[in-house]
Amino acid sequence: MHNPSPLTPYPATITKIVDETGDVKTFTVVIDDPEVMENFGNKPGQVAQLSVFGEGESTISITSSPTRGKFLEFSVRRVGRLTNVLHQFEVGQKIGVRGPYGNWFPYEMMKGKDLFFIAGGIALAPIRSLIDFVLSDQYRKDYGKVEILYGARSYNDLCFKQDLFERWPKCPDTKVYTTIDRPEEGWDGHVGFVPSYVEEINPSPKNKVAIICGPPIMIKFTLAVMEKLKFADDQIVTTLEMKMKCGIGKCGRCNIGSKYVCIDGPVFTLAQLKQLPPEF
Amino acid sequence: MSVETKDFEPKIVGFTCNWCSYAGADLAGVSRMKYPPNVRVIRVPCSGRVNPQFVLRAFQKGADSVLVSG
Amino acid sequence: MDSRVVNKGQLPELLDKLARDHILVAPVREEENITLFKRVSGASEVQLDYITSDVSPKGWIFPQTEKTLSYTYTGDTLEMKEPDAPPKTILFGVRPCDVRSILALDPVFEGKFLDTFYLERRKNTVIIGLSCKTILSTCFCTAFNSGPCDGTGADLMFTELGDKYYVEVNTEKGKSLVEAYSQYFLKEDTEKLAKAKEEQAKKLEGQFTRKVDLDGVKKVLDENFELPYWEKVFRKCLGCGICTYVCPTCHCFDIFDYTTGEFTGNRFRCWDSCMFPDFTLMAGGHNPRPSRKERVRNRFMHKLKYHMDRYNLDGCVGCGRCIAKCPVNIDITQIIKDLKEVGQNA
Amino acid sequence: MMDVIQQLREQAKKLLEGKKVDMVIGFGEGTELARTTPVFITNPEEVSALTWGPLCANNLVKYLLDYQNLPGNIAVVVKGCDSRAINRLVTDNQINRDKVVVLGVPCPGQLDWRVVAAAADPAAKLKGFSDDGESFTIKTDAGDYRFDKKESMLPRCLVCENPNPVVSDITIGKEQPVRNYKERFADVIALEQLGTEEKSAYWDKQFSRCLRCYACRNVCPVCTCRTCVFDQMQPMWVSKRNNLSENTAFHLIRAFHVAGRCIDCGECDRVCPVDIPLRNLNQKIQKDLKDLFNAPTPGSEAGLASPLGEFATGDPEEFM
Repeated sequence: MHNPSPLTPYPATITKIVDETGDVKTFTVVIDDPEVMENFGNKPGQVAQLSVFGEGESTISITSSPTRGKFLEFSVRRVGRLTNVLHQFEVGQKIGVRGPYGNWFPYEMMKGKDLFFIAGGIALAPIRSLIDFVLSDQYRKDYGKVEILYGARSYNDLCFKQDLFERWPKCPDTKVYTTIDRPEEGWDGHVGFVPSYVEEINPSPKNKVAIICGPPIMIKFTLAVMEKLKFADDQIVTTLEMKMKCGIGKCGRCNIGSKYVCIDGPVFTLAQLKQLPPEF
Repeated sequence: MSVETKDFEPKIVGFTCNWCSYAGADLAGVSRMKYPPNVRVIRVPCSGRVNPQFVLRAFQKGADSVLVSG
Repeated sequence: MDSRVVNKGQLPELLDKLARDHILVAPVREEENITLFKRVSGASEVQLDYITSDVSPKGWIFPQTEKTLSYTYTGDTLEMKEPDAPPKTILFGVRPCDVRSILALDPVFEGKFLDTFYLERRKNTVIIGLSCKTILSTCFCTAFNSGPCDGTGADLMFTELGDKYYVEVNTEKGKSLVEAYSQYFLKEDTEKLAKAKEEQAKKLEGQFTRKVDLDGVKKVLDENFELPYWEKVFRKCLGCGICTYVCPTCHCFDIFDYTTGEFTGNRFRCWDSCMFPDFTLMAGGHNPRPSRKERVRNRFMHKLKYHMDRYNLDGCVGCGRCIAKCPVNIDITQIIKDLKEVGQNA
Repeated sequence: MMDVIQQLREQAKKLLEGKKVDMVIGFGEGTELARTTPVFITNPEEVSALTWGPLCANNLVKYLLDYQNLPGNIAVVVKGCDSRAINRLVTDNQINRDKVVVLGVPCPGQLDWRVVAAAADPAAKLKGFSDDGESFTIKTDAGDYRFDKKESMLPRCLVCENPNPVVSDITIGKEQPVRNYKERFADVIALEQLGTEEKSAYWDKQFSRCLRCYACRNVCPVCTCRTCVFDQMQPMWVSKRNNLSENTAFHLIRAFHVAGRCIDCGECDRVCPVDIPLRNLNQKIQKDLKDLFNAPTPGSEAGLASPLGEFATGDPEEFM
C-alpha cells in the first residue's frame, strides 16, 4: 500500500442547508471520520476543495470559524456546473472535502487592533470566518472595536441575514453597517454603494486593519477611498479568488507571478498585492 | 466482436423527430403495440437537430447502431 | 560513482531481458518521422539511433491521463478507491535534457503536499540515460549548464563509444539494476572510456548552432511584467497546446470526474495547457488571463522566471521541441535574445 | 522570386503610407534558415521584414479572425490555397471583404521545412531562392541546396489546385502553372481500398498518438466558432482524457464540423506535432461531396455555398 494521495477527499455529509439569497446557499458539512474532523485544523480565511462526485471539484472558502464547532460551512453561489448540482443537494447527502488549503488572515498581527470589515455580495463568505473568529468568546478580548460594513444589490441579495441583524450586533463593541444599492420598499437602512458608504462612515486608520473582499469593481473603488482615508497598504487585507484544480500548488493555474494563490494566498495584504503583477 | 453470438442484443440509439417518428412511437405505445426494448429513444425537436457529433458520441458510448428518424 | 561497460553487441540481449522482466519503455519509431517513448517487448522495437523523441518521456512519470480515484456514489453512500501503485518501469534511452527535465519536475510534486501518484511512479522508475550523438539545430541544452553527455539525474547513463557503451552508475537504483544483470555490465577498466566520453562531449558541444546566453534575462523579467515586447510575440501565437504538451517540464493539469454508470465514475487528472482560454476561466466568467497576450507571457515567464523563483531550478532544459514543433515559429531562444536586448536598452 | 519580395514590400509600404490599411500580415524571416514566421506590420518603415519564398507554408488568413471587429482595413499575403479561405470566410460572414486587401502571390509550391533543415547547414545565412519549375535552389552563404519539388514539397503542394490566388486585390509575381504530381485524391483512394478492419486499425494507430493539443483546430481557417464544442464544459462532449476513444471522437467530430467548408489548405496536416495525416480525413469528405454533389473545393469561387448547406432538386436521395 502506498500513502493516501492528497488529492483524495474525505467523505463528508451535509447536515444543514440555509438559503441565503436566490442563488446562494450555505451548506454545513461534517466530515464522516470524527478524528479527521477533529484535526481538520482550518484557520479563518482558508479554503477547501469540495467534491461533487460526477461533477468534479471546486475551490470554496470555508466560511465558518473553527471556534464555532466541529463542522465546516460553505456558502456557494450557483454559477457553474458543479455549483448547479450542489444546489440540488439535500441534507444527508454526501460530498467530498479536502483541505484546508492556503494561508489565513493574519489574526496574530491583528491582535490589539480595531478591525474594519468591508464586503460586498457573496464576498462576505470568506471573511465571515474571521469575523466569527474575533467575535468568539475565546478571542474577543484580543481585539479592539469591530465594525462590519456589508453591501449587496438588494435586501434579498444580502447573505447571512441572521448574522447581520441578530447575532453580530449583539456582540460587545461591534457595529454592523448594511447597505443596498437601490432604495427598496421596507428597507429603512442605508442605500448606496459600498465605497461611498465607507467614505461616509469615515473610519480613522489609527490602529486599525481593514479587511476588504468583494467584486473587483467594488475593491477598486473602495481601495481608492481607503487611500484617501490614509490607510497604509499593510493595513489593508484582502482575499483573492482564482480558478484552482489541485489546491496544493501543483496544477499551475492559480499563479499570480510566481505566487500560487492556493498555497501562498488567498489572503494578501495590499502591500503584498502591490508586489505582484496585476494578473488577477 | 461478439456480434456473432446468438444472444447478442444490440443497443440502438434512436433520435426521433417530435412531430412524426416520436409521435409514431408514442402512438404505438398508446395502442399497446410491443417492440423490443433495444431501441433507446431520444426525442429531438426535429431531425435537423441531429448533429453528426450526436451519432459519433452514441457510437463512442457503446451504441451498436444509431437510428435517425424524422 | 561506479562505472561499467556494455558491449554494443550485447545490448539487444540486455534489452530483451529487461523487457521480459520489467515494463521496458524505450524510444520507438512510429510512421516515417515520429519517435515516441512506448512500452516495448524487446530490443527489435527500440530505435537506438533516434535523435530526440517528438514527445518527451515525462508522460511515463506524469501521464497525460491518470486515474486518481474511482468512486461509487449514490447520493447517500460513498465509496472511494485509489488506484494501485504503479509497477516497476525501466525508462531506457532518455536524453540528458529529458533527464534534467524530470529533476525540474521533482520539486513541483514534492513539497508540503506530496503528490503520491508522481512520487510512486518516480520511485518505481529506473531512468537509463543515453548520451546524444547528433546535435539538432534546435538544441540548446548547453545554455542550462547541461550537455549532450550529461548524466545528471539518470540512474544509469549510457554513452556509445565505438563498439562499447560506457555506463555510469549514478544511483543505488542503478546499482541494483547493474547487479541484477551483472553478466552484461562488465567490470572493465573504464578510465580510457571516461576520457573518450569527455572528448566526445566536448566535440558535440562545439556543434551547437544556437548560442543562448541567459545572463540578465531573469533580471529583465523580474523588473518588468508589462513589456511592449509581448505585444509582438503574441499576435502570431495560434493558442494551441503544442508547446506545452511536447515540453518536458510543463506540469499543469486538470482534474475532473468521468461517470461510467449511474452511480460509478472515475476521477482523472490530465495534462492541461496554459495556452487554452479555459485554463484560468472561472465559473463566474472572470478570466485573469483573458487573451493570448497574457497567456503567452505567462508561459515564457513560467519557463524563465517563475520556476526559478519557486524551485531555484531552470524551467527550461533546452530540448528544443517547442521550437521545432511550433507551427508559427515562436522560438524561446529568440525570446531570450530579444528580452536581453530589451534589458540592455532599458 | 527576389523581385516578388521587393514588390511585396513596396505594395505594403504604399498601403500603409496611404492609410489604406492599418496592418499588413505577411511572412517574415524565421529564426532558422528553413523557417518563416508570420509578421504583423503597422509601420511603413518596417516593411523590410516581409519576405516570400518556398518556405511560407502558413495560412495567414486565420489571423484575420483576430481583427474581424476592428474598424480599420487589413492587408494579408495569401497563396493560392490560402485564398480559398478568404472566399470561405466571406461566405460565412466571418470577415468583411471590403475591409481586407488581399495581396495574392502565385505560389510555386512550398517545401517541408524539416527536409530543408535536415539538409542545410543550420548556421548558414539565407541569400535567396531560385525556382526552375521542377526544383528549388536555396542559396546560402554556406553553399546552394537543391530540392526536388516532387521529393521535398509538402504533400498538399503535390496536388495543388490553385497555385494562383482565386481572389486577389493586388497580385504580385508571375502566374504559376498548375503542376499536379499525382491524382488529387490518390491517398484517399488508397485508404478506401483497405478493408473495414484495416481502415479501423490504420486510424486507431494514428489517433492513439494524438496529444489533443488542438493545433489542427486552432490553425484551421474555417474553425471560427466563438466557443469551440471541445472547449465547452456543459455538456462536455469530449473530455480531456487522452485515449483512443476520446481522440477518435475529437477527430471525427471535427472532420464533420468542417465538412463542406474545409478548403483543403492542409494546415492541420502540416502543424500536427505527431504527424497524424488529418488531411486524408478531410479529403475523404471532399471526395464524397465531389462524387455526390459534384461540389468544387470550398472557397474556390466567391460566394460558393457549402454543398451541405443548400438543397438542389438534383441532389441524390438514395434512401427516399
